Amino acid sequence: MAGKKGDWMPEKGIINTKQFVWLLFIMISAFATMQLPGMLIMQAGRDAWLSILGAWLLDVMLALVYAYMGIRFPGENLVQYSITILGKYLGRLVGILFPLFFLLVCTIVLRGSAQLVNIVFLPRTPLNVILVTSYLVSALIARKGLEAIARMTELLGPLYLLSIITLSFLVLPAFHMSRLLPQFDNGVTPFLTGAPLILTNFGVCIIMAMYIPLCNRPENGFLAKFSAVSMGALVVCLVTALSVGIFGIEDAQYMSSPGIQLAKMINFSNYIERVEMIWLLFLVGSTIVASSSLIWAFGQGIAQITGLKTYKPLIYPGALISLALGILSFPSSLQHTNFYHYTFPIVAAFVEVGLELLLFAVALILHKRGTA
Amino acid sequence: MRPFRFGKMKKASEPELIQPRVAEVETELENPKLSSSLADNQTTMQTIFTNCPDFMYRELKIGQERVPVLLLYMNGLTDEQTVNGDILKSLVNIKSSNIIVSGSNTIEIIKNIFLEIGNITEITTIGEVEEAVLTGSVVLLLEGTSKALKIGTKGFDGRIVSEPATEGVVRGPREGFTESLQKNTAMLRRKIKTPNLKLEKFVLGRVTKTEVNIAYLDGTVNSKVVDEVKKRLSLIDVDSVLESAYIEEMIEDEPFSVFPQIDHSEKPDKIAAAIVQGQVAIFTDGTPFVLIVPTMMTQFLQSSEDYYDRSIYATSIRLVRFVFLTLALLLPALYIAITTFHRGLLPTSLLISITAAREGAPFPTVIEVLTMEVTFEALREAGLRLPKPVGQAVSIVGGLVIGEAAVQASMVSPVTVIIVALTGIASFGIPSYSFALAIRILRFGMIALASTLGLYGVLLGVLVMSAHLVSLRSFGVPYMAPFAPFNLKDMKDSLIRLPWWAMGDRPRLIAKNNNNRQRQKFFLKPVPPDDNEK
Amino acid sequence: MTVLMMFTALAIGLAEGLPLKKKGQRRELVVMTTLLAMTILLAVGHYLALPSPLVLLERWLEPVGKAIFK
Amino acid sequence: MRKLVLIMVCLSIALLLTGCWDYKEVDRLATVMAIGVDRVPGSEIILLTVQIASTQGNGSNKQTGGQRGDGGPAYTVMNSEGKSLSEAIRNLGAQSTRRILISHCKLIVIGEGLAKTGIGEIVDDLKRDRQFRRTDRILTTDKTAKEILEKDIALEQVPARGLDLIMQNFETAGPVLPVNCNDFFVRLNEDPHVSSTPFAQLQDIDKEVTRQLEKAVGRPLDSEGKPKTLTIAKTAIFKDQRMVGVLNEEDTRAHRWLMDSPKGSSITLTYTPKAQPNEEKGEIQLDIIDGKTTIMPQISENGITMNIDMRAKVSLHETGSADVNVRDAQKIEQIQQQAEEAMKRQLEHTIDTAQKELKSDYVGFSENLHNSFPVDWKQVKDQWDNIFPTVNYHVSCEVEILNTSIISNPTLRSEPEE
Repeated sequence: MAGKKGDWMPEKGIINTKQFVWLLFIMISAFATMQLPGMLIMQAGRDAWLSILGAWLLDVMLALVYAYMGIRFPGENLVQYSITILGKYLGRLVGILFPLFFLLVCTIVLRGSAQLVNIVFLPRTPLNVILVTSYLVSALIARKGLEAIARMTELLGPLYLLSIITLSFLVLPAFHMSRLLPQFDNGVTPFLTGAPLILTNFGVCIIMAMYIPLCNRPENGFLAKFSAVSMGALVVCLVTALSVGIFGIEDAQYMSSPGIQLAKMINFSNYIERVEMIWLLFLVGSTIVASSSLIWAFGQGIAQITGLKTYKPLIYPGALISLALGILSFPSSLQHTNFYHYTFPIVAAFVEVGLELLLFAVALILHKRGTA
Repeated sequence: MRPFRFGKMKKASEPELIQPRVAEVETELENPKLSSSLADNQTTMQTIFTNCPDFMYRELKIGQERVPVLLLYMNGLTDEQTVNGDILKSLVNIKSSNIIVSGSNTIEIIKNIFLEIGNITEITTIGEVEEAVLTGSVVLLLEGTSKALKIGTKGFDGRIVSEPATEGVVRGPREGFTESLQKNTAMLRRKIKTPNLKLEKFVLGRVTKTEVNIAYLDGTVNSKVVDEVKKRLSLIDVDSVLESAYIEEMIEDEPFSVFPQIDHSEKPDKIAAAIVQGQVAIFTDGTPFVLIVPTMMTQFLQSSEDYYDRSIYATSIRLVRFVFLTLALLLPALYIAITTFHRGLLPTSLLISITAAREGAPFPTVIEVLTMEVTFEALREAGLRLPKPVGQAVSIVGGLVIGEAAVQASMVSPVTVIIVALTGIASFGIPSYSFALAIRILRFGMIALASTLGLYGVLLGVLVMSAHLVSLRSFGVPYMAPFAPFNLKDMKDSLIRLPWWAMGDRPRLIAKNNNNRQRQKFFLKPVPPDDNEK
Repeated sequence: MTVLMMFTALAIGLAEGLPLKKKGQRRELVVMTTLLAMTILLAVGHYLALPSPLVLLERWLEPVGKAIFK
Repeated sequence: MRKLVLIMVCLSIALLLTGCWDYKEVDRLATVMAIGVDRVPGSEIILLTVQIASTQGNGSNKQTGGQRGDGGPAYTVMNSEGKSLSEAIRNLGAQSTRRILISHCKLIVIGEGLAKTGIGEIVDDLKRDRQFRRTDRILTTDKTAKEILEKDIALEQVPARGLDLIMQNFETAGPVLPVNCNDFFVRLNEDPHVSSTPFAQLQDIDKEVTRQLEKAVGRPLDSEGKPKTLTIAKTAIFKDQRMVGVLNEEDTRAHRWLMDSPKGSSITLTYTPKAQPNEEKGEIQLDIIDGKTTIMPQISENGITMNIDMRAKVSLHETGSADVNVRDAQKIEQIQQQAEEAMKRQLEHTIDTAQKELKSDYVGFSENLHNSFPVDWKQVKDQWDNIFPTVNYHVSCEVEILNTSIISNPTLRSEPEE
């Protein structure tokens, strides 16, 4: 019965464009709706939702680079083409930064969601139990491969989008336009500094470069990314604008998760109320699936750098490292928030923009191209 | 022994390593040829069938040369009338005919000229003779030749065609398959009248020699699936196959999954519909249950009656079934999670009544729910196995004792009884019994998760379950299709059922390239007569 | 925590490593063991009150971040 | 496969060993329906009153249904004290056999003492605690919160629910602007730092009515021990975390017109026909079906002017003894005009109170100024408290009678008007 699956599941073309979109959407929105709106409001005040639009524009431009590189090096993901471009040793050195970055993002995402669950859901349960179970489930999903992850996102993505839209409708009665006004109260500085902050979060979808070679139509990479980022931006925009319009900037900026607070505000004709748990379930589900694809990307990247045949044995060790980092690095939620706010954007900007543009420039100068 | 299926670990390029069992090779090794001496053959057969009083042999001499002929058959498996009336009479008639029966072509002459029977094949080995006798044929042995004739006289009084007990319908055909394979395939043939309906025969089980037929519609079916089915069937090497479940467990993709990956039915109309849309049916002799591959999860939530009711009603009942599914899986878990972890989700007045109802309850909610669930499962099992009249008594006693007395004695809170009863009803709402079994088992897992981590635990459980579901495949078709991978065209017959005139395509994943059901380019949508045409 | 983490690493090592060894995929085994060793290193480092890599990263980059973001 | 089994075993062992931390049976919980906060005068101690829904005699033993068997109250009131709200809640644990569950609380009552000395610290507690919700309604009282929460409310088993229902009704119609925690906090945070809550009072309405009746019939009526009635008809104004004053019924109505919309409110006016300006013809009541208030700031050399424009579409609800022929277009015009004047007077009075008496901008001037002139606002922002009393305003009202309820003219006709 050998090769039974092999007959049906070729390694290439295992995800289609639709799944590509949902993979990226879950990635962006799960990461960016959790804690980000609060930070963003702190940074950009009432202009927060506008700076998301700015970041969206920047990110779409960045996506052009990634999509182009995907086409220029057909069948290769960003780890592989950094080796192709920069050579065996330097290329590996640069290439390993990408999987490590994915692991870092995974650490931040899951730690964030576990904290949220701990605070809102299960205050007496130790945080570590929640973290361990989240990691276990996302590693289980990651072990099943990208195909399974893609299908999960295909189920969860629309539900998540729908949940946010429903949420927005339900809290609309509490929304006051006047709290969102006036725009550009403090000039354009908040807008300009807010945009990079959110760009670094949207930028996590550089993971698209890991998906492109596995997509059945790699040339649609840009289109997929464009629609995913647009939907993601819409979602984050909704959450941010509603938070400001409901809580005012003074309160909203210090909320650890404005989305949850929004869900707590739901009181629809005094009947549908106290349903934030349900929304949180969607959010946490999305983060777990998103982090499973991050762990997958880590395993895949490391396997390619070290030249392994399969990435699967690396999934659990990878999740364990991430878990160890998550537990050991942050003594409290405050440290996590600070790291996320001040340190992460710098790292992210370096990896997402700096490294990729470097690769892009070197590829152009040295006229490197993919062979396949 | 069948190779243990960790095969998926191996590379795709190695399938040749395991050779499908080729029937001829083995028979030659094990089965000696028939001897040309009738006496030798007779002794051999007698040794084989020692202590088999139902094994009959009848010697007679035919033709003018008085050539000795031996008829072998099993009493009771053959149609007595055919043996006595047709075969014996024809053989005796040889005497009066003027064709000389002698020499090497005797057997040909008997076969071609004298026997008034349709189904005759020539066989040459002892094994074949043995099999033929055991499957109810009459074997004719002739002196001086090493060939024998297998005369199909299968006559076995089986159950008559009756309404299937497991799949009742209000509207739709009421016939169900029986235990006889011939009858079953005949019922199928009656529905699909095209030579494209192919039936291929396998004999499985060293001891039981069960006949297994696969049926598919050539030109519609995905030939890869047929090849895969044949390959997997040919790898089966066990002593017995007594029910289709034996086969099911040996050819499914993920042996340790709780979910059934192969659907089965005892309704000819359902099997015919499956074959027409490009699936392969596996008939097993001795059981009315016919397997359908490949299977997607939605099939377990569909009943054949969905296609006979009006599409709007069918769609809404399917939606209700999805709700049932969720309830059957999650309701007790949600009850525990919400009342013991997240009271906030309850409306205030409901919370107060639940609190009041639990006042003074001796056991924790989890224990209460678990006990009640187990009791309920036991009641159901008892009701199922006991003779029908007693079964009803059991359910009455169970309902009275558990539902009423336990609450009266304040051993169980009434809300728990309501929840368990609702769950039970919901699990009856799932049309497929085997799928409901999977849900019943998972329900307990969900209860455990809910009682440790609340809704978060339930979420984890659902995530793991759906990760498992989306990675399942049944003969190459994703189990969760058309939801994941999403396919809009196939959605027409999943959560919803479009009217027949709108179902122009067969499911893409099953019928691959041969998916055009209607030959017209236009829809068959009925249009009221146009007034302007007059 | 440290002990628990080492135990988990060991368990994963056994569960994933044994089949790899059986199949003779040595390279995979080495990489996997390295990753697990890194976890154990992290755990031991934490036990000895050494800062984790993320904390080091934070010490480096936080001033930069604070200069840019509020 | 073996791996999966291994992991599952690990997981189940882990789960079994650790147990369930947050698991709590529902009958081990005390569901708080409302909380009240008071302050011991002159000290930091906070007195907490919680109203807990009681389930005794409410449950499965009740076979008959409907009426509660033993007649015990459906709620229990508990008190505790502490230096802060959260400490007081913790201290409740010392006397409660059940864990306190606040997430169903819908109402927070603030006693007058606390409101006047400052509510800053309890606001932080309310925002931080995960169980409180920003949709909880907030209420101030002239008595102590304890008295309010111990008060039965007619027709409701649990008084907190009754109070909540009253506030819910205000949401669609009524003179008082209902305020939930979120609005309250946000207004306190945002620039003029002025917010408002409904104001509850315990009044001896019954005693008063009985006294009047006794006077009328000339004999004593049986009126012993009728309890006081709880009414919510006024508005408390908070500025910088302190209650600075209470608006009376009329101002409360105008306050709602300005901050929310006139919709659902009503106008009562004393109708005087044009022909006989000195002769009052009685009360007319108009229900406002639809309406809108806009405040447009205008900046000129002589300072800031607020143009308040109010439009209301009304239904003639009661003409009382005012014998008006409402089918006469002229009469309708007159009524409209007088209603406009009445509204205008009301609004002006309220704004005057805000500017002169309470010196707090609860009429939404700064908000509109900020939105329309963000640049100019920045200049006046810091001295707004000084500027606000001097801001000019101009009120214009427009009333349009849409219908006259289900009859047109009054059917009881007295002498003709003109």
